[in-house]
Amino acid sequence: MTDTATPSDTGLDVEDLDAAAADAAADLDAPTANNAGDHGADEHDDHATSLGLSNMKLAMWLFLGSECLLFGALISTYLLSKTRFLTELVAGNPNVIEGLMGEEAVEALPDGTRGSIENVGEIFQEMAAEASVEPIFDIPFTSFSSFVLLMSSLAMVLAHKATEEGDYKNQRIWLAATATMGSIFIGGQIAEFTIFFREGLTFGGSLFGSAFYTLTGFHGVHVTGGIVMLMALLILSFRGKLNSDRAETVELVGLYWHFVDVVWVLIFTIVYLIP
Amino acid sequence: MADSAVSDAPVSHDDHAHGEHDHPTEAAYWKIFAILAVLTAVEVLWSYLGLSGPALVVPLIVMMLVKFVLVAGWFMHLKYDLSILNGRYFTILFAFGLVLAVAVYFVVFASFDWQI
Amino acid sequence: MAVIENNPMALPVGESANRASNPLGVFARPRAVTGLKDWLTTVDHKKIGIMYGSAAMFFLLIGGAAALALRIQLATPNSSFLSADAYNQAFTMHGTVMVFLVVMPIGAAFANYLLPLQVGARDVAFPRINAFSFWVFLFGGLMLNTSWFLGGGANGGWFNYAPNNGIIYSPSHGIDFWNVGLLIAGIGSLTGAVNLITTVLNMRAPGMTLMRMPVFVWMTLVTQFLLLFAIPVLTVAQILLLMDRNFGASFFAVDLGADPLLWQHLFWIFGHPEVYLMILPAFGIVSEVIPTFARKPIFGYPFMVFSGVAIGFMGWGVWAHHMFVSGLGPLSVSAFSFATMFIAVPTGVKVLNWLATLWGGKLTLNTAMLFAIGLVTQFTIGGISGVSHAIAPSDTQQTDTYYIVAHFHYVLFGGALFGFISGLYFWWPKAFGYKLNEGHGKFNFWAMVLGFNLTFGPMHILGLQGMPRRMHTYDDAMGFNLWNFVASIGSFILAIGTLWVLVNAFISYRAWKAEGRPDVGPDPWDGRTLEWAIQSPAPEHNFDVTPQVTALDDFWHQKYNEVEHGKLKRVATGAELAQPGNGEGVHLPAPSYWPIFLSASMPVIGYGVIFSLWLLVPGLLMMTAGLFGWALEPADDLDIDDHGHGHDADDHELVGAH
Amino acid sequence: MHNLRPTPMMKRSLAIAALGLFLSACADDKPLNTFEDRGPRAKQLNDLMYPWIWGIMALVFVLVVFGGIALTIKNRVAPEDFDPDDLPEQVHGNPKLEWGWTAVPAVILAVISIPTIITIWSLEETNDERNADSTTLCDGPLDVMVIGQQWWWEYRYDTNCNGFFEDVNGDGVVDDTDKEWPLEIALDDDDLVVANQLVIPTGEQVDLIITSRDVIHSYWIPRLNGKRDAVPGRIHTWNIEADAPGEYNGWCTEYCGLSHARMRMSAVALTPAEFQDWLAEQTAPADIPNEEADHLAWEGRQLFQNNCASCHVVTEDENDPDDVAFDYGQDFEASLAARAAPNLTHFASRTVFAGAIFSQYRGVDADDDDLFTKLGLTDDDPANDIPYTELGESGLQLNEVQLRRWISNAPSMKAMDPDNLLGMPAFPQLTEEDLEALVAYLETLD
Ligand code: HEA
Ligand code: HEA
Ligand code: HEC
Ligand code: CUA
Ligand SMILES: [Cu+2]
Repeated sequence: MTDTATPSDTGLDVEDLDAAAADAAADLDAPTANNAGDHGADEHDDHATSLGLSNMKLAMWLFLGSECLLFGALISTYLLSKTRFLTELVAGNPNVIEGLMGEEAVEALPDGTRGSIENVGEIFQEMAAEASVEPIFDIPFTSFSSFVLLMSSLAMVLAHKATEEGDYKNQRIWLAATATMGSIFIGGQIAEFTIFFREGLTFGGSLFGSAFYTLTGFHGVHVTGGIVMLMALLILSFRGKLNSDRAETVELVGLYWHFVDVVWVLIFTIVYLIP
Repeated sequence: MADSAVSDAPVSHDDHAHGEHDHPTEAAYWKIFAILAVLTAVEVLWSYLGLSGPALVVPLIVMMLVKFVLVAGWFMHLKYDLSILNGRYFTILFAFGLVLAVAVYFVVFASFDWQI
Repeated sequence: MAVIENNPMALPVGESANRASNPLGVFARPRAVTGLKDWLTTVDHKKIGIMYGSAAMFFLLIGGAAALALRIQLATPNSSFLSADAYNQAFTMHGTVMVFLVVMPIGAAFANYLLPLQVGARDVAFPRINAFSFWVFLFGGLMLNTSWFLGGGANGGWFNYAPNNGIIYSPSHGIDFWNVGLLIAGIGSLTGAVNLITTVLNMRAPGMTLMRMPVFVWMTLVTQFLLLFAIPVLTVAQILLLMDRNFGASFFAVDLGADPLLWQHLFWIFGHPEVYLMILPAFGIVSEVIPTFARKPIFGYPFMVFSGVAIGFMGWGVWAHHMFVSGLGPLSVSAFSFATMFIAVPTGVKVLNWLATLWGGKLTLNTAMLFAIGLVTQFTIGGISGVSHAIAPSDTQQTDTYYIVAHFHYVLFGGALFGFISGLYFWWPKAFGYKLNEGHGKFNFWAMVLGFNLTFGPMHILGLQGMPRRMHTYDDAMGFNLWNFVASIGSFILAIGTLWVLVNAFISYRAWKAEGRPDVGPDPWDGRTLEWAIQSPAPEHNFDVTPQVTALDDFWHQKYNEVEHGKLKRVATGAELAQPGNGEGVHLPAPSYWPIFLSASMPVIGYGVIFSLWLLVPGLLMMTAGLFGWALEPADDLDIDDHGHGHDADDHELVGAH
Repeated sequence: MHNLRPTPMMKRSLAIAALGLFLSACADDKPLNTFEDRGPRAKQLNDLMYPWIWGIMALVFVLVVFGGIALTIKNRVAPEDFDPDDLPEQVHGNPKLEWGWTAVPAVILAVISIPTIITIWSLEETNDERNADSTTLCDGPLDVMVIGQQWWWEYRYDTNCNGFFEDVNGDGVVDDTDKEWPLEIALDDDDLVVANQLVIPTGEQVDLIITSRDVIHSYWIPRLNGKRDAVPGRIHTWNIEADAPGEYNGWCTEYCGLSHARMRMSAVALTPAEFQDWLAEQTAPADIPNEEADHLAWEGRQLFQNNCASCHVVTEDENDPDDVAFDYGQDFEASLAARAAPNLTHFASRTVFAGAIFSQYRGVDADDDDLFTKLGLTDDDPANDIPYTELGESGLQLNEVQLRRWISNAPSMKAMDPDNLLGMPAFPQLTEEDLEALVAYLETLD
């Protein structure tokens, strides 16, 4: 490669990778990697673009920049909804309580009080005061799954490193480890959702429920997407198509994976640890 | 215009765009991970100390940010990619999104919660 | 798609004529057999640009028809042409269609067509994603408009405030269509933004430094950044609404303690950058047109660039000026009022630099130039009224009145659309190989200027006399009769003027064909930027040889040499310098079915969310199939591509047919 | 056919209406014109802009627009004179000049921002700060609670001096814990509640405490001040002040669904003395028509209680809590959208009804251009066969045709959606006689 590389070269090379950017589903990138053999080496291993950064990588960073605003908005919505929810709960807003505990809770009230806003408010205020003291979260459980997700980030960098070094055995081990840990995390989230739902935190019943499920659910969807990409990488690796030339593919999936992890770092503290 | 922030001539690098040379070693990765793990543990413990108000929140936020920086800086190689010297500083565009998000949503909060 | 096929503009596409002159096309790429298939599967940025433009024109007719219905209703007091509900749908859909399906895609059309040409690239960074962006936009837009037939359009206003957008207050499906359609279209904007930014930053020809990029490229770059960061905010707002309306969440349930201002903040954090991303491409266009026809360089190139960047930055700090009366505290209002006013500074720099470019120039007043000057003057009027809104206390009288309606039509129509039409006249020969008729162009311009000012000028008066917007009717006794009537008359003149763009395209095409399709030449306007250094219409592979750039307006400097200080002498014509268009061995990305296929799954999912979750099954299946098909298809390898065989022959046939 | 007993209050209302008509006539027939300020707040807004800021804007306009046109004309080259080799001087820019026109607008705007920000803060001043010595209500200046709903306005006056909110939980303070939907904090139902026509005293700032029961609306009386949104779940303060007695019109300016265009307001300013009289009359309970003396109205009252009282309140005895016919705390579902209907206790003392879009009284010769004719209710309308009630010397007549049509089929006069609990339903079952009786009853509610 030389410094006279022109966009016409890169235009092609990049198109190879084009698929990978589809909605950041870098898993798609993986199969295209098999084009590697289809062109002369001089064509694809040359990343001399205007900025000296590969198109794919630039695109991925841009996409992640945009994701910052997405998660930023979701986290803000969560914080706002939670604050609002707590204020109303403590104030004994009967609608909030009904949303949280179901209509039966209201029905179950002593006769004289039912239907009278004032009294319902009073009674529920006490219930609410109790309810808000006792957090629904199971911190040790979530800490464990957060830890697993953090660890998966380590596995991810190690997979990348192994790929760069052409150590395919370790590459596969670490990729598989990353995917497995991601799946454990998702499994934990599903379990958690089920428990919360049983305990009465419905999606629509309260601001808090809506915001909690939407924020963590969105994150979960991102993790799931990452797992799919990792599986695709694994398949490629077993087919022998994920050689050290394509380390960038692994790096891109890694960027995405770490980003999702970093978002969880924020969510864990903001949602779970800060009451 | 001085050369820096707004780029000049297209640069062409003979190191691969993701050169192998400037990334942390495997040991370093493990070290970072150890720190992350310890921080997570401290975070969780802290949340059990029964503190409230700033005493609870501020350390948690600080630890959260440290974790954020560690993952972004080392695992995502931002620490290396953000360096002006290697010509790959356009990953700063990500940082731009991040800063923008923080700033904008902070203002939203200010206008909500402090009723200003 | 029928739209595109029937559109007179879409027919005379570059390649055919070009290939006729280079019969073998030199680059034997897999080609679709029929014209239609070609358009559906193309990944060529130029064709995609043309499709964006055609789709926008189609939606302009829909949005315009809705606007005319509004004006008929308002022409007289207590009119009953439209019912209250029909009127509410009409203005909501008018605003939504115009903003999201007309102005934004026209910007994308110019960006797609021109960016690679102006930076000297072969195509955009990710051609298939480019096609995907377009189809997603188109399907989202079409889906939004099917609401007309499926129970009525959205009726919440284009910013659709909560809680009125909730299921309780707006039980019809209109708002679901608004929500889902725009979510889908937003995916296209986001992928488009990533793609185009990468293209500009990473695929410039050698020597094309950032500070040698044409102003249009700069403005589009800023635009795409605004999209990149603004779209996700709207996406979140819409997802919250989707969860509320379709899945029973309660983000905007006030009785549970929600704050309706959350929607306003999210919408306008998106919405204000949105208005700048509608105007900046137009600013870029006139910054190309004015120097070309004034025959002198743009005045103060660095200021033009940095003021554009400054607008992009500042655009993020002013969103709450749409909320001056929403009940923010006085501190917020003061801060946003202050910040908003200062956006006039970089914008003023642009306006004054354009005037300075006109100063001392030798102006060729053809249609493109007239529209460019039209932008400078008409936009300024809108900008000035903008500043009067920025003064928050006076905005408490102005907001939600026709004074605002006047403001944003002056900036949107008098700014963005005038700029776009200028660009259309300017780059038409590059895209299609012939110029648009000047006589009709002049009529086009004057009808529009007259109609435009007659329509929207009086709205300033109406607004200050107290006429609120979004009113399906008003009373005789309110004193609004006269100016409403004038505005309604004006809107019909304006509609004729606007339609004349299409009429002119048709007439000019007919005349060109009758004359035996004469070659307009690579450089009909004595242009300054790289796209004029190749044949017209632009060959499919853009450049035979990647250009080497040594200066701003490099092409111009090749044509003219400086003899003494400031004086230039022509040394060559554009035609002499232009690349012949016979590039050897150019390897181009192959067309693909997958972008359109994958995009087509989106509306299926969308309808599923609205009508029946069962539809999600085929939708998601389609999506998965699309993703895998896409991933497994090599981007540009002829031999593996199943429709890649024997296309040389088809190519010849295609050429023969023309 | 029955006779109205014009009360002093009614005469005054009519005088107001006449005055309103007169004022809007001399105001160039543009009742919402923002330039014609009729109070210090609105004047403040105009003074901020005129002459300096409007002047600067006009100047920029002239410079750029006419400058641009002049440059174009001066520098144009006719096609036949075009010479490709004759180029103008290639000026690339002039940094000094450009910095100049960056700085000058910046300075201008910085200067403009000073009065702007001062005005922003000044507009927030409460009436306690501005007319501290006023004793209009509860020994202080007047505050009025303004509640928007689809598509009419309710006004509350704190006549029992308890504040606007009730101490629901009985802990002695009204605070965030006294929550009740539809309002964030429960309303004090013992206050004076009126609908669709705001009445204020002249010469002092009245603070408006604005909120909404359903979607966002916006309160705007252009001649008295700018607007402020009525947002459900939030309480916003704003203020208005009128210099002279008269009727001032407004229009809801935040899109609020179907009949947004039919949601207007009417604010009547009275001299302080008249205002006190008005208050006294409004706080009195409604008269109950006498079965013998006013049989028609008495029948109307029966009909009203059977058909209308499920939504509308008429307070007949201020000590009887059951008078509050529709307690919107009772039924969340029903109250979800329509929630409440205008309080009709002193209906006939207002000059407007139904979101202030119809007048209750019509000038004898005003029928040529009022909404009445525009709605197609010509004098040939069979409904018109019922003669107008004579109203003594005022020269105004009860707008009986519209009132009757409203009661029998309100959605035909104002787009509403009663099926979805939006607005008032139609009553096809009411006969002509029923309608006559109902109107007669409503007229006694003065
Ligand atoms: C292309 C789109 C576009 C553009 C470019 C602008 C440009 C500006 N807009 Fe506009 N705006 C809209 C589209 C746009 N707007 C839309 C669609 C709405 C309504 C949305 C809705 O409610 O539906 C809106 C609404 C809107 C509001 C809210 C009004 C309300 O609802 O109450 C405000 C308030 O501040 C505002 C301000 C401005 C300002 C200060 C500018 C400035 O950028 C203008 C700057 C330009 C100039 C000032 C002219 C040139 C300058 C000079 C020659 C220098 C010298 C000038 C001076 C010293 C004054 N706009
Ligand atoms: C770029 C954006 C754009 C453009 C170009 C226009 C163009 C026009 N607009 Fe619009 N407008 C908006 C953006 C735009 N508008 C927005 C954002 C709103 C706010 C919406 C809201 O409040 O939510 C708005 C609101 C708005 C209103 C206020 C409605 C209200 O508040 O009650 C009015 C009223 O006159 C109006 C009129 C017009 C007219 C007459 C045109 C004319 O320029 C149109 C000219 C006509 C044509 C270009 C069409 C030619 C077509 C035909 C002749 C029909 C042929 C038909 C077929 C073949 C199907 N617009
Ligand atoms: C389901 C509730 C409901 C019932 C029952 C109902 N109304 Fe109404 N009414 C309303 C609402 C809501 C409005 C406000 C409509 C508007 O202006 O948008 C209203 C408005 C009015 C007004 C105008 C009030 C004003 O101050 O502007 C009158 C008069 C009126 N109704 C009379 C009646 C009579 C008489 C009946 C019985 C025959 C009746 N209403 C039954 C809901 C109801
Ligand atoms: Cu109420 Cu508009
Ligand atoms: Cu704005």
